[in-house]
Amino acid sequence: MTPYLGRLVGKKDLGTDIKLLQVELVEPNGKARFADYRPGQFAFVSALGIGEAPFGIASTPSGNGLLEFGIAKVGSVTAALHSLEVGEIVGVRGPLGNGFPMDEMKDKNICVLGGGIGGAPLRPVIRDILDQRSDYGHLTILWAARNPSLLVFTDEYDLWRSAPNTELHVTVDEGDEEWKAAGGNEGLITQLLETIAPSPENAVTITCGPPAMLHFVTLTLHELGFSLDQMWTTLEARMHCGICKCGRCNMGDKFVCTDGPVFRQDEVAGFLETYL
Amino acid sequence: MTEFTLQDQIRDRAKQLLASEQVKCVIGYEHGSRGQVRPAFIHQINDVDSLVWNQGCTHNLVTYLRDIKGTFGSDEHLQRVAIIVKPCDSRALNVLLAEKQIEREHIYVIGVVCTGIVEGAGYAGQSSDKLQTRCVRCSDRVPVIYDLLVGEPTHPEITDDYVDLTELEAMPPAERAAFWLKQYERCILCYACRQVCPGCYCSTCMFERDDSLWVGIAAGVKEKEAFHLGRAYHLAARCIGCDECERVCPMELPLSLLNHKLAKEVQRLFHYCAGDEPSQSPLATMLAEGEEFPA
Amino acid sequence: MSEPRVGVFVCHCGTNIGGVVDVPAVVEYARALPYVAHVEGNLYSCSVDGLSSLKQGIHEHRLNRVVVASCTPRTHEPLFKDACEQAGLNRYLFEFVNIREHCSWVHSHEGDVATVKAIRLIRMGVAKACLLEPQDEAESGVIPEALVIGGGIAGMTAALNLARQGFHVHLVEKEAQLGGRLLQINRLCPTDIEAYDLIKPIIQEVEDHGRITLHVSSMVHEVSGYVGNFQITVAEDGEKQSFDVGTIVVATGADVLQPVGLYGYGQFPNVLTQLELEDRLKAEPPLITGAVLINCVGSRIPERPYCSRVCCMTSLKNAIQLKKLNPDAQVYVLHRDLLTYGVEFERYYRRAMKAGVRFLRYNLENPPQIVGRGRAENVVVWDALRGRELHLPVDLVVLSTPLVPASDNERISRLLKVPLGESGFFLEAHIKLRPVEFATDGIFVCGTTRWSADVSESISQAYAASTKAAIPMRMGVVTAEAITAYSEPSFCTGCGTCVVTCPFNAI
Amino acid sequence: MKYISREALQTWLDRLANDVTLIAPRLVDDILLYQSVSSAREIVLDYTRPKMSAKEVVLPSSEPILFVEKRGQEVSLTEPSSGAQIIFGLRPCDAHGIAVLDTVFVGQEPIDLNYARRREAITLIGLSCPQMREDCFCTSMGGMPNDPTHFDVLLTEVEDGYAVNTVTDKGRTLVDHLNLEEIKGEPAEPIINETESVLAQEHWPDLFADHYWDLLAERCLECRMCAYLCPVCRCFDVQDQVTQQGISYSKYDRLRCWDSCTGTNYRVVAGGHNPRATKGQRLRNRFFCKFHYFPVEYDHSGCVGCGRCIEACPVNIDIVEVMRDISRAFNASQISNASPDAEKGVTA
Amino acid sequence: MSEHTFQPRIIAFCCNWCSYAGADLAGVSRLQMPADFNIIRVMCSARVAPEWIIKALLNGIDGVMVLGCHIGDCHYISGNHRAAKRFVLLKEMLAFVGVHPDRLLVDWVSASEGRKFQTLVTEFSKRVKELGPCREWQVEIQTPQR
Repeated sequence: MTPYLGRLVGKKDLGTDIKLLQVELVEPNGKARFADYRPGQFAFVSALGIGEAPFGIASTPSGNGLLEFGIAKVGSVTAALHSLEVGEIVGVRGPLGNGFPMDEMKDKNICVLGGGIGGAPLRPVIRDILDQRSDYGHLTILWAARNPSLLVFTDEYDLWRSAPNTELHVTVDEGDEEWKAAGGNEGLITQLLETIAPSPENAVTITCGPPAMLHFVTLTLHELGFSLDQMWTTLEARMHCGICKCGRCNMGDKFVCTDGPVFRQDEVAGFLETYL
Repeated sequence: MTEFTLQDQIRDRAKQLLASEQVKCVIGYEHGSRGQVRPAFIHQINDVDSLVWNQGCTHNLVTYLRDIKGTFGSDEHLQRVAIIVKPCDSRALNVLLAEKQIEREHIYVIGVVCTGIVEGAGYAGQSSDKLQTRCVRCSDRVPVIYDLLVGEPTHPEITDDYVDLTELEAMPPAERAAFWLKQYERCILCYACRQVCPGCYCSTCMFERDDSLWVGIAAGVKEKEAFHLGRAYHLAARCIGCDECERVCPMELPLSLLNHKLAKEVQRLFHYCAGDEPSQSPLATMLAEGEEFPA
Repeated sequence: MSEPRVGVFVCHCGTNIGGVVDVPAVVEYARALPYVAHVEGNLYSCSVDGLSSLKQGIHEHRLNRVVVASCTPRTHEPLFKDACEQAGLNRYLFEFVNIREHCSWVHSHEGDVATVKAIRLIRMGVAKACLLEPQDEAESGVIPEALVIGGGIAGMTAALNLARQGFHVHLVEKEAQLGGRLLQINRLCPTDIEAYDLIKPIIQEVEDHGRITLHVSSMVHEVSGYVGNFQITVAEDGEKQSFDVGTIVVATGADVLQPVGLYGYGQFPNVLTQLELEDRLKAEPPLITGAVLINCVGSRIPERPYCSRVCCMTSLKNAIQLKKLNPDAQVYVLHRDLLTYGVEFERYYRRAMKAGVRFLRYNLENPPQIVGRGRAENVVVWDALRGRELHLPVDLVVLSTPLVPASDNERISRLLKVPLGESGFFLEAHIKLRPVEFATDGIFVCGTTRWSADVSESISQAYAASTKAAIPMRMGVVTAEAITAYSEPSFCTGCGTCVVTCPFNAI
Repeated sequence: MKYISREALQTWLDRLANDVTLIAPRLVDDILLYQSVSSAREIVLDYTRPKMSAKEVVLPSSEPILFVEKRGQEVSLTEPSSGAQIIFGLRPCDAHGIAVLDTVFVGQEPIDLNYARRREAITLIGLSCPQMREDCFCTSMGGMPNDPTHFDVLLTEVEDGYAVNTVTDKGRTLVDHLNLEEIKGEPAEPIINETESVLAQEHWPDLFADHYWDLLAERCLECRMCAYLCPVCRCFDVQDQVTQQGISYSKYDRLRCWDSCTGTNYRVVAGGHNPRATKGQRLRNRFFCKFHYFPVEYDHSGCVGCGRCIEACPVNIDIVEVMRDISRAFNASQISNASPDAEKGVTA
Repeated sequence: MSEHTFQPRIIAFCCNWCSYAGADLAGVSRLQMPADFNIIRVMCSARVAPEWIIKALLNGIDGVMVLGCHIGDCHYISGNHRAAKRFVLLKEMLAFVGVHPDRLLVDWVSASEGRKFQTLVTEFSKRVKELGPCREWQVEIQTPQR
C-alpha cells in the first residue's frame, strides 16, 4: 500500500478540467516495477496530503519512459493533482489490474470506442497497435465527448489518421459554433457507430466511457452483429486498495481491481450486479 | 380498553385502507424473529394480521418516511402510506411537516394512545416490565396529529420531567467533561443514532462530507465528540425525545441526556417544545418583543 | 486554481506599527508559513511606493494570493484590491490583516506581545488567503433617482445639485414648509445677511424644479433594497406612497438643546436661548442696556463632552446685533474658550471687539450666577483672568446651547441600517477618508445630522454627499459583492427555512 | 493437554500484561470489550460475548498506514511499525473471524503488508465457550465453541482451572516455560445449538434478483453497526490527513478507516453515479458478500456465526432468519421450478 | 501548566458592520487591552456557526467571543436575533458537557463602542485566565529567530 515516489515532469490540458500528468518515477524499484505494463492497467496516483485515486495508465512502456495519466477534475484528489506544479512529488502505486489481452487481438480488426475521459486508458491500446501496426488488422477509432472541449488527445489525431490501415471518426453530443462551422459530427457515439458500421467479421471492440455509453454501445454493437465475446471494456469503481483488500469495488463476486478493470462483455453480462 | 382491541382496530383500519387503495403501504409493527417487535411494512391485505400493538412497539416509525420521500408521486397519482404513531412519534411528524419533509396529504396517520413502552423493547429476550425513562416522564399520552385515533385518552400525572439530568447537572464541570469523554470514547461511529433519527434527514451528513471541515476521517475521540455535540445541537428544538438514538446505540451511549438537556433549555428559554405544532424552530425565528439575549 | 503562492506585505505604517511590532521579525516568520512565496516589509504599504512594490511582487514572484498586514480593511481594503487588480490578480484573492487597530495600537506598551500577536494574525490571514478563490462581480443597474431626507439647507442643496445633473429627486421634509432650521435664524455670520434672503430663492427653486418631487409633512416609513435599487415608502399625513431610488442622502439636521434648569432658563423671562433671541430680533428688536451671552451652556460637560462649534460665532453675531441696536449697551460674552476658527471668523471676532463687545472667560468650577427677582437682574461671574468676581447688571441673558442629535435619528438609523456615533449623531464610514458616506453603499450624509456645522459647511457637505451619490447613478451600474450565499443542491433537503429566514426575500 | 490453575493463570496474565500489550475482555462502563488491560484483575473470564469482536486489534477502526514527510521537494515515506500484542480470552468465533481476515489480507497475493506486520506480532490465547448463546450459530458456520483451530493456545474451563491446548509453535514458546502439568481427564463438551442449514454458495445467485431484498431492507436503517460489530467485515476507506503543512515542511498521515457497504454513499463514484442506489441493493450486498462473494473469492464464508449483529440490530435484521428465508425460498423454487409462479419473490 | 504562566487563547468573532468597527475604534482611541485574543471578521454574528465554537473550544481555544451589532441594528436586519438565540442555547449545551459557560461570551458592540470592546476583551480574558485551559493543547508560536 506504499506508493513509489514520482516527479511531475509535465502537465498539459487535454480539455476543460482534464489534464494529462506526466510522471517520472524517481526510485529504482519504482522504475523496475513500472518497466513493463499493459494497456488497460491502472495505478493509484497520490496527491500527498490529500489522498490517492486510481487512474488508467494513458502511456505505454515503449513511449518516452514517462507514466502518463489523463485526469478529469471531479473530486478533491483530482483537484489537488490538477493544482500540482511541474517538479512536485506525487506517489504512484501499481501497475494494477489485468489490462487488455493484446495478444488475443492480434491479426484482428479492432474498433476502439472512447467517450470523454474514457479515452485516456484507450490511448495506450491505440499506441500499442500503431507501434506494431502489422500485427493487427484494420483499426477504427470512434472518439466522442459531450462537447468539443471534452475531447481528449486531439493533438494525436493526425498521428492516428496517418497510420496505415487506420481510420478515426470523431463526434460530440453537442458542438459549439466553431465545431459546426468546421463541419464536425454531432450526435451520440452510437449514431456514429451505426453510420460507420464496422464489420463483426474477425473483429473485436474496445470501449471505455461513462456507464450509460457502455450500455448503449453494447446494444448497438449487438445490432451490428457483434457477439458479447468480441467486445472488451474497462470499468471504473470506487476503490481504495487496488489489491482486493478494501472490499469496495466488487460488482457481484467480481472485483474490478483484480478481476478487471478490463472485462469481456460476456463476463460483464454475467455479473450479478450491473455497473449502470 | 385492552391492548388486544387496539391491535384489532389498527388491523381493521389497515385492511380498509389497503382494500380501498387509499394507501399503498401501512407502516406498523410486527413480531420479529426472536419474539421481539420490529417495524413492519404491510403492502397486502393478507399480511395485515401480522400487525401488532403492545408495549414493545418502541420504534419511531416516522424515520422511515425519509426513505419514501420523493416516491409519493404527483398529486394526481397520489401514493399515500399509512403510519402508526405513538404520541411521541406523532410529534416527529409535526417537525417534519414544519420542515417540509413530508406533506400531510401523503400520509394517513393512525395515532395510538400509549401507556408507555417497556425497557429492552425491540431486542430479543431483553424486554422487562419497567417502562422506559421517556415513558415515565411522558405527559402526553395522545398523539398530537392523527387521522384515526385508537384508544382512550389518559392524562397521567408527571412529577419531575427532568430528573434524569439532575445528577449530571450537579457535577463539577471537569467531572462532567470527563464523563462525556468516557462515553464518546466508546462510540464506534456506526451512525445508528443518526440513521434512526427522524430529524436527521440530510442527504449527506455534514459530519461525513468528504470535504468536512468538522470531522476528519479518523475515528478519534475528538471526531466522535464533535459529531455527537454537533448532532445534538442540530437537533435542538427539533428533537421530540423518542430516545431511539439511545436505544439503538450498540455502545450504550447516554445520548438522550444531551437531547433532553437541550429540550429542557429550549423550553426554559423559548417556551417551546418541539413537535407540539408544525411550527418553525425558535432558533430560526426572530426575537419576540421584549426578548433579549444575552443582555 | 493552482497551488497558492502567497505574498505577504507587512506595513510599518511609519511608527504606528513599526514602533511597537518588530516588523522584520514578523517578516522573517511569515516566510516560513505554508504557501508563502514572498514576504516584504513596507514603510507605508498604502503609499504609491508601497502599492507599486505590491504590484511588482505579484509579477516577480508569480503571486496568486496577496496578504497585506497593515491597518483596517474598513478603509484601505478597496485600495489594495484595486492594486491587485491592476497587477492582473483577481481582487478577491486579497486578504487583509489588521495589525494596527487590532494589534499595535491596542498593545502599544508590549512590543513582544504585539509582535507575537501580529504573527498570529498574519498566520491566520495566510491560511485564509490559501482558501480564497477568484470571484466575478455581478453588475446591477442603478435607478437614476435619489431620495433626500430633510428639506433644510443641506437637503435642498443636495436635492438641487442632483436635480440639476438630471437626476430625479424625492425630497422628504417632515414639516409643512421647506427651509429647516434657517427659517428660525435671523441673520447669518459673518456677512450678516438675512437668513431668509439666502434660503428664499433656494426654496423657490426646489419647489419649482421639475425633477424634484416634494413630500412635505412626510416621514420615510420603510426602506428596503440596496444601492442602485432601494424601495422607499413615505408616509404623507398618514397616507403611504412607495417609489424606488438608486441612492439616499440623509440631511435630517439636528435639534438645539433646550437649557431647562440652567442659568435661570425657564425661571426668568429674560433668559433666552440664542434661537429665541433671533426670533425676537426678527420680530421686534429689543432695546437693551445690559446683556450677557453665556457660551458652552450644556456642552463640553461630562454628559455632553463635545464642542458644538457654531455657538461661538452665533453669540458673536448676536452680540454685534445687540450692540448695533444700542451701541451704549453693555454686552458681555462669557466663554470658556472662544473658538473662532479660520480667516473669516477671526476677523468677525475682531469686529465684535471693535464694536465694544466684552469677553470674559469663566470656568466650570465657578459658573456664572444669574440673580434677580422675577427676572434676571445681575450676572455674577468669576473673572478667571483678573481673578475677581464681577457683578454685571443685565436686562437680557442669552444662552448659547449646542446642537444635539435630532430625536428622530434613532428611528432613521434603524430604518436605513446605518450607525449612530457615541454622541447620537450619524457616524460616517471614515472621518477623514469617507466623510459624507455611510459604510452601507449608496447612502450618504451631510449637514448637521452628521455633526455641528454652519451654513457654509452644510452646503459644502451637501455638494459632496450629492456628488458622491451621483456617481453610481451616473455610472448606471454597481458591481455587487461577488461573495453571496447559494444553495448547494446536493446538500439541500428542501426544508425551506432559508426562505422564511431571509429578510431580503433573496431566496 | 496441560492444566493451569486459576491462581497460576492470574499470575501468568499479570506477567503478560507487564511484558506486552495484553488485550482481553474487560468491562468498560458495564460493556464488555476486548481492550488492553494492565493486570489480570481487570479481565472478565465469565462466559459472555464481548460487544465488539476482536477485529479491532488486527484491523483498527482507524489507523495510519503510511506517514508522509515532505521537506522542500524531498519526500520520504515511512510505514508504521507494530509491537507485540497478545489477545487473551478470545472466543473461538472471534479467532475464526481473524482467520478469515488473515485469508483476505495475507492469504492472497499481493498481501497487505500493514496488516501482515501487525498480525505477525499478535498471539491468540483463546477461551472456549461452555455453551452457545441463543443467538450464536458458530456451529452452522463450521466452528465450535471449543474449536482450537485458529488459536495459538486455547484454554477450556475445567474444575478449579483450565485445560491448556497449545496449538501452534507461537503458543508453545509462550506456554512451555510455565511448566504445566498434564491434565487429568477431559474438559466437558460445550452445549450447542441446533445447526442451521446454510444454502450452498453456488445457489445464492438464483436469488439475487428476488424482491425479498427490497422487502427486507425496508426496515433497515442503513447504519453500519452490523459491519462494525462483525468479526469479518473488512471494508475500509483511505484518506490522507494533514498533520503539519508548510512550503518547506509538511507531514501527512494516510489513514485507513472502517467503512460499511450498508452506508448510502458507499459505492458512489466520482461524478455522483451510485451503482448500488437502493437500500435493497446495499443490504443484499451485505449478505451476498458473506455467503457468496467470500466463498467465491476466498473459499471461505464471510460469516463466523458469532451472532453479534443479531443481538445488536435495532430493527431485527436477523442473519439467521435471512439464511432460513433464503434456503426455504431456494427449496421452494426447486420444487416448483417449472411452475409459472417461479418468478415470484420469496414472500409472494 | 501553572496558573501564572497560562496565556489563554481567545477567538473574537466580530461582525463586519458593528463590532469590527468597534474594535477599530478601540484601536484608534489607543485603548490598551490584553493580547490573548484574535479577531476573526465575519459578516454577521449569525454567520458564526455553533460548530465553529464547538470545534474551537474542543481543540485548544480557551474562550470564544461572538460580538455583533446591537439588536435592531443588524445590517441584515435579524441576523443577530438568531445569533442571540443560538448561542444562549449553545452555552447551556457546552456547560452540560463540561465546558464552562463563561468560555463563550456573546455581546453587542456598536461601531462607536470602542471602550465597551476594550472592557469586554479585558474582562473576558481575565475570566478565561481564571478558568484555565479548556482542553490540553499543544502548539504555541515560537518567538521568531532573527
